[in-house]
Amino acid sequence: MKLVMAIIKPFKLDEVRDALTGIGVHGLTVTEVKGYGRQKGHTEIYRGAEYAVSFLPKLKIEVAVAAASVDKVVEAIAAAAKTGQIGDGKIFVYAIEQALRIRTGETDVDAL
Amino acid sequence: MKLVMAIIKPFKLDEVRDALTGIGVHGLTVTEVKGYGRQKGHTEIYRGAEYAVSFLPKLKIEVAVAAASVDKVVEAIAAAAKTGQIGDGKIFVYAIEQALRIRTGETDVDAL
Amino acid sequence: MKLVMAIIKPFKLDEVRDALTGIGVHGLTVTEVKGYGRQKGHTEIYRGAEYAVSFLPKLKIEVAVAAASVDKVVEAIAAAAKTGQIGDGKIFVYAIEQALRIRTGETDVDAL
Amino acid sequence: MKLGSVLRWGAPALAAGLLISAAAYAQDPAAAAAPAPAPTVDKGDVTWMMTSAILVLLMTVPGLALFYGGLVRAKNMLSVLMQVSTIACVMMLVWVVYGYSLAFSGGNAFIGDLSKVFLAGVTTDSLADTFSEGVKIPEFVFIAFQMTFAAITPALIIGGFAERIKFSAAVVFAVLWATFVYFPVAHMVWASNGLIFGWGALDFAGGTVVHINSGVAALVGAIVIGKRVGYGRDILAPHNLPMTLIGAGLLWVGWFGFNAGSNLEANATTTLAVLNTFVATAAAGVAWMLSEWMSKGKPSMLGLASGIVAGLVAITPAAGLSGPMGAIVLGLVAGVVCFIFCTSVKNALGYDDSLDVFGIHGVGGIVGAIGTGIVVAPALGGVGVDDYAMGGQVVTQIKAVLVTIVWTGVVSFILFKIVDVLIGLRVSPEAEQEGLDLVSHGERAYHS
Amino acid sequence: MKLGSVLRWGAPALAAGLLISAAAYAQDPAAAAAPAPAPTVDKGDVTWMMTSAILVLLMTVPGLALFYGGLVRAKNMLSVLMQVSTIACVMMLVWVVYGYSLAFSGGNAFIGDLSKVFLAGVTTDSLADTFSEGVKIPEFVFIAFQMTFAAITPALIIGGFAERIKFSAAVVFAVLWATFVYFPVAHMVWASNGLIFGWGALDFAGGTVVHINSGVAALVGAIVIGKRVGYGRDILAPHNLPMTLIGAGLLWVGWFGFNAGSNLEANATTTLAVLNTFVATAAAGVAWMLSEWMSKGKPSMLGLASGIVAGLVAITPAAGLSGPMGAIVLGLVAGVVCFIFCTSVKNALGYDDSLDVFGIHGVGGIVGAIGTGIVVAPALGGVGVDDYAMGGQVVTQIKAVLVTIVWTGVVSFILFKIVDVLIGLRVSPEAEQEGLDLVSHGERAYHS
Amino acid sequence: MKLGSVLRWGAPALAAGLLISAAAYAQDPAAAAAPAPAPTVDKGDVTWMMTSAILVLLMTVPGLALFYGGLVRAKNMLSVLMQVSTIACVMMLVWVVYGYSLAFSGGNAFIGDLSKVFLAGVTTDSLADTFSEGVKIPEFVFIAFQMTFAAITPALIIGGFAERIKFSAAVVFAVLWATFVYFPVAHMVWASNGLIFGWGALDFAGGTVVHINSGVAALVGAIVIGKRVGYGRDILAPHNLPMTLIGAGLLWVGWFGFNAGSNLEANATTTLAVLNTFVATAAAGVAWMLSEWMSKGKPSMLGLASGIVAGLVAITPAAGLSGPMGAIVLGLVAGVVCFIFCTSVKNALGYDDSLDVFGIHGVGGIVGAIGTGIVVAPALGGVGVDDYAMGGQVVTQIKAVLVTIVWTGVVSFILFKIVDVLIGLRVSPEAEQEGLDLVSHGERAYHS
Ligand SMILES: Nc1ncnc2c1ncn2[C@@H]1O[C@H](COP(=O)(O)OP(=O)(O)O)[C@@H](O)[C@H]1O
Ligand SMILES: Nc1ncnc2c1ncn2[C@@H]1O[C@H](COP(=O)(O)OP(=O)(O)O)[C@@H](O)[C@H]1O
Ligand SMILES: Nc1ncnc2c1ncn2[C@@H]1O[C@H](COP(=O)(O)OP(=O)(O)O)[C@@H](O)[C@H]1O
Repeated sequence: MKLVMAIIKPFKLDEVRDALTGIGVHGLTVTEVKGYGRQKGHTEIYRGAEYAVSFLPKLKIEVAVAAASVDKVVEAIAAAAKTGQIGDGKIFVYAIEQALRIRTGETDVDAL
Repeated sequence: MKLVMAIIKPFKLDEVRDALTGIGVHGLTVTEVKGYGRQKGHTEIYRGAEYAVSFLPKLKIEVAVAAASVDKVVEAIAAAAKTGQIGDGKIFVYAIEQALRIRTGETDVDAL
Repeated sequence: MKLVMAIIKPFKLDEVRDALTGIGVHGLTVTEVKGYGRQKGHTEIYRGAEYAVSFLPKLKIEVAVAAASVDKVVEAIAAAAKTGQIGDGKIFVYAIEQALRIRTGETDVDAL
Repeated sequence: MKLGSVLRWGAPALAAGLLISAAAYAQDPAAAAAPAPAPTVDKGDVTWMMTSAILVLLMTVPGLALFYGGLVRAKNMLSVLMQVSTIACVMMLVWVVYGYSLAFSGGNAFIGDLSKVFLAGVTTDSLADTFSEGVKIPEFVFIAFQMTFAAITPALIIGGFAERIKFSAAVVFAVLWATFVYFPVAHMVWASNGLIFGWGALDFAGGTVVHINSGVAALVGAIVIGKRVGYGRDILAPHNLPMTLIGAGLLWVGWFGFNAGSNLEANATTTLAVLNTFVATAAAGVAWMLSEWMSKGKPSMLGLASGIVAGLVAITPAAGLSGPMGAIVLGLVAGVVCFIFCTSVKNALGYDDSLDVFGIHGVGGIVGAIGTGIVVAPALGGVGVDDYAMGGQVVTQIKAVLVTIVWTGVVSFILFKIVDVLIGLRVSPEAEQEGLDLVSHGERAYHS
Repeated sequence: MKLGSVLRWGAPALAAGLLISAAAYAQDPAAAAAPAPAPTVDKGDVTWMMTSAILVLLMTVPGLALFYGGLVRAKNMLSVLMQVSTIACVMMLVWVVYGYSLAFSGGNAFIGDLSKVFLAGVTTDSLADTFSEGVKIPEFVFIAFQMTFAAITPALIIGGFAERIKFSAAVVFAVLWATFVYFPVAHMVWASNGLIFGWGALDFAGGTVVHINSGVAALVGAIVIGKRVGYGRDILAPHNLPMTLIGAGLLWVGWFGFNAGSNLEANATTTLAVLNTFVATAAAGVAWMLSEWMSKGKPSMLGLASGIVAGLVAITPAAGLSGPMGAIVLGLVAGVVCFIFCTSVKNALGYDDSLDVFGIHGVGGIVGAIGTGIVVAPALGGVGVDDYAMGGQVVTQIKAVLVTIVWTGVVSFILFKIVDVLIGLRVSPEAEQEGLDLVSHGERAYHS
Repeated sequence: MKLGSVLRWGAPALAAGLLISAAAYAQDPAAAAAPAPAPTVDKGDVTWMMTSAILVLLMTVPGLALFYGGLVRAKNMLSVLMQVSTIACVMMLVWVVYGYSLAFSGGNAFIGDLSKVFLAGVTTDSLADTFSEGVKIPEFVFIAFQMTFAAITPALIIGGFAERIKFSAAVVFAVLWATFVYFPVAHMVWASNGLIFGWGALDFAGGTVVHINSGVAALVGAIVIGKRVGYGRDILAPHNLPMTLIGAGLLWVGWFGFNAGSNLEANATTTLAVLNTFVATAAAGVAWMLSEWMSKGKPSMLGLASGIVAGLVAITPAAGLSGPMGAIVLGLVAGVVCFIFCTSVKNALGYDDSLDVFGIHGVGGIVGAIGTGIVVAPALGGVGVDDYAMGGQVVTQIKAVLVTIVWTGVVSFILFKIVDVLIGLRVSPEAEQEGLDLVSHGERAYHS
């Protein structure tokens, strides 16, 4: 099994979720994160104090999938999350050794 | 070493933490996340606008443990987090190659 | 490629970011988390109710890097995040198998 | 009651400016005494009118700002607070520069004149009429009280196109709208030589001038400017409903100044307006809540708060004219009608009036304006007016409503188009995505 | 002072309703002048009473709603705002339908009659008595002022069982409780033919009627309904203490209407009530804070805010009766006693009064009611009453407290049981887990 | 106008305490009538003064507390709310114990005496003078009104060193500062035997006593205590600007009590003060916003809110003295000057006045105090004073400003040093890192 972790622009969440359910992925976990990268931030001014804010709001999506589905999943996310503008984000994939559904005790791909 | 990542229901946090300290795990990291899965969400209505909310609040727990302890840890979390109701969550395990305690510079299992 | 995940004290973020940019790392993702460990928490009192709060605010930093840079990155983070006080946090490293820049479709180290 | 009564109630916030007595009341009472009894200024009235003006400010900043602000997404919070507050400030300046003169000085049936620009000639000795013969108040407090109406009315409109309007466009539109819609309509309804006033239309505290006027303008704006990006697809839920409740509460508290202050003195009629402003509001809040409970399965806090505001709107024209039981009925009707409008009709029509300004102020205002013609009936516990006949009064009320709708509808449309050409009404889709707070104001509402 | 004085201060928000002069004060002064001097209505009084009614609304929505709302968890925020606001609205309607009549019209020593249901016969010509002979106010403003008391009192109770009550149960209970507890107790304490009034018990602004009454009902409710899921185990910390401070501030601001408005006119005694409402409150806030600092090591903002409310409660019955130094002492005692109660006694007893309604309103009310018998002493700077003897007065005060406790305790218990059978008092544990906002109202307080 | 007028306007919140008529106005009017007409107490005035005192409380808690609280980081929110509220409470007690006596009773040109400690001798029969001969108000309401000024002024100071002061140090400093700075300066400016009053300096509602006084003390404190950890390096952005807007709105609403209440009665001058408090404020808000828009590219809500407060500060000394157009000019100037100061001058000087107390209250106060000498000119629409010559009046105003700056500057410095030695002014860097809420008060503002 693999875990696909994607950093995306927040307003792309619904499209990514729809793309994933479209290919049969029915579970995922989302985290609000802040990203630092090539995309430049903005400046905020509060009276005399000016702050350059370089961390931008992003969402991290984590999806555990069977190894065989990884490419499909990565492609689906990449297609749905793409705007073509800087800051679209990244997808990382790593291996997971075990998976367990707490409710039922099912393990491995059955747990996803 | 392994990293055990569990997605659980928020109100189960204290029980899971107690279960882990009970088996000698004294460190963990918790993140507020939103989960999408089989558990159905709810509908919110604001005047004429109705929104189906399918992302539910969950907590992600990450515990780095020595490889030998993984099963014990997974079992402890699963037992403490279980309600038997849909949406109890998942546990994923993956390998970590290095660990370091920043304060002391200790590495690997000493760092946990 | 490796993913370096560090749990640090929140006010160390800017120093860590500067240290990383200093060694040529130009992307990272930050998550607000709560940590439980050896560092003791605090007590809050609301009228007659006293709560021992053992979860402390921390930041989780995730940086994907080429395998060759891992040691440099770990050292940079550790040096910048260190106060020498309990609760400075941990660094974990694990392998990632794929990386993709959504905007361009670049993969692996080119995607970082 | 004599004929004067019709005029009296038709000019709640009245033509006083026109009739200012420049005679120093303390210095030369004899001179004034000859033709009529010397005008008296009662400090109880003065205190009430100052309190009322202050209460209407409370309605606006922070009241209205919070009511609206809580309903938008966090990224647009400051833009809403800023638009409401800036428009209120700018309108105060416009008011003393030329607004007061245009609304309340001489002129013709449609608009006043420029004799009091920059408050020319107004001093601490100037007095303004009330509805009771011989009872006067200092003109400064009349100016201040009316100023607060001119400040809140254009600010109400911005709820119609919140989350997408350009800041400069909102402010420029507000000034133009005040000049070409608010001042004329206020003059027509409240000045003794005004067109609608002459018909004998009843509007105790500004149902037509303030609520129908702004509600229709908001609707026109929502349509001209177009829907928010993501409307009907993304979750555009209110980001902070407690703020909306604080706003609703402060609107209610402040509205007593609005409604009961419109009597211009502190007498028994004023206390009736106070009581009505309690019970009509409570009735509308409960009516909206129960309607929602029955039709959607759950009573929501936003529903209750929306009903409260709908009730305040509806009782405005009838505040000192209806009896308490009539006020309750008016509130119940307004609560149900506005609920149906905001939840069903609006969705059917498919425009994006972000904060339901038309659904609450426009629709509630129409219910109130027409209903005033009914609940004023002595047979229904109202205070009555001379030569009252329900049919005739209702027709007069409808005429007043229609004139207001047409005037504000047409002129607002033209003004929106002008501002669009001159400045552009709308921010770019990227800016809308990012949020107006950062893009237009360079700041964010919340940091941790 | 003559005997009338005892009655006078015993009926702060008085029996005026009973004694309404239907004589039109402007139309036929001669008729009234024969037996007594023509009653005068001073516009300063009218303004003060309108202002006071408005201030008590400010106390309730948004004041009390925020004070309470900030103390619950985020998932229950809207449910608290909703319960407070809905109960206030419903009570306003109940008040004009039959509450005012039951509390202030004729009847016997325990309850009024139904002669003024739907405000029958009340017009802009109706007047209500004040405590000064010949000084009257329009009955409409008396009704509105008293209405705000009837609106806030049942809303206070819901703090006792916040975060677990069913919404419908809370509203139904409030109406029943008002009918069977509030109206009778108000009548007993404030009507000139009322039982407790007849004893000569002193209650300037409602210490027994409002605070002890609601505090005890909340305690009974907390016990009957049972503890929150997770009580004593989970962290049930306040989700937004700044909201609680806003609430405390608005409660303080609004309480001047409550306390000083209870004098029904704007004279020197009213100003004494204002001053006392400043200093007693400040003293209690400081006392709670210092007690906490000494015993727990840190002074908390919630402690200060809690002390402020405890001081407001304690000075309520004594507001126009105590001198400023007596008020300070009363505040200091209330601050310390309520602190000890809420932090130690309550934990020892082990019930879950979520927002310490009993600990603050009940206990503070009892301290105030009994203390009023002491600080009224001229020797201690109080204004005194006829035939004053401290011992006797204190005994009378204690009697009034006990009757109130027993009445509200027993009847509230019965009413909770009835509502439990009819509707069910409590939501399911799953609903409690999920939060009342979503489950009962279909909405969430905060989105990002 | 006669010479008395100068004194009159120089003593807005006046020497009334000195001239209390102990004659019972109702009981023995003849006795008082012999030398002069019997003093009259108008209930309209009484109501206005009670309302004004209540409004100034609204300015403080929750107004000022929120305005300041929204500007700090979330971890220090409660500490700010707590400092403001605690200081206000403690000052109320200090005021009735000895402050009122020191400020308003007898004494010499620099300070009053102790004849009214614990309000000795003040009863419901005691009257205080107003600025109109023969018009009196109950002394209790004068005491209450002035108390609110004494409560808010030291609370203003804490903004200068927010996020790093020790709680106990803040409270102790406030009491010392009130005793050695506020009471003397209030006496010098407002008492009829006061030094600055004797010069004929104009200060309608406390520009020197309240704003320059506290603004300079805050600057001294910011410098003595030193910068916040992370200043100039970390992001110290406001954590909740909507709270700041609520605060600004409530400050504005409450400031009408502050400014117009300072006339001590409800006459035409009071209504002028009301109107000026609208338009000067609006002008300053717009001026700051436009300055920022032009120089930084975007108009911010914080800028508008800051300008609003700057305008309120600037119009304070001129509230009943300037005409509306003069008030607008004063507001515009204050908006621009304070903007430049807070954004450029302050950064150049490099001190850390956390919430710009000096930049807004100090600088705005100086602009207002000096400007009052100009806009009072009848030629500019002002009300004028006897023997007015602009040059001379401006010189007098500058003298008053300088004396205030020197007094508060020197004494505040000494007091900060004393408190530093006795208690320590500042928390440890670790405590500052962790946040004052947890470290000093054992609680957190927000939980989810
Ligand atoms: N090396 C990295 N490790 C972890 N996260 C990264 C890394 N580089 C970028 N990111 C994340 O991806 C987001 C987008 O990256 P950015 O460089 O701004 O644009 P792009 O996605 O177009 O390359 C960043 O905001 C950050 O959250
Ligand atoms: N494939 C997945 N990858 C990542 N997280 C998942 C996945 N499937 C489920 N989850 C997480 O687990 C939570 C519970 O899953 P759900 O399907 O609702 O119920 P159950 O745990 O009973 O199977 C989800 O809310 C989501 O956070
Ligand atoms: N085994 C673990 N797995 C995951 N996170 C951990 C683990 N142990 C500690 N942490 C994280 O590291 C943080 C610091 O750990 P702590 O034991 O308090 O101090 P130190 O870093 O000095 O050892 C914790 O707050 C927690 O977030």
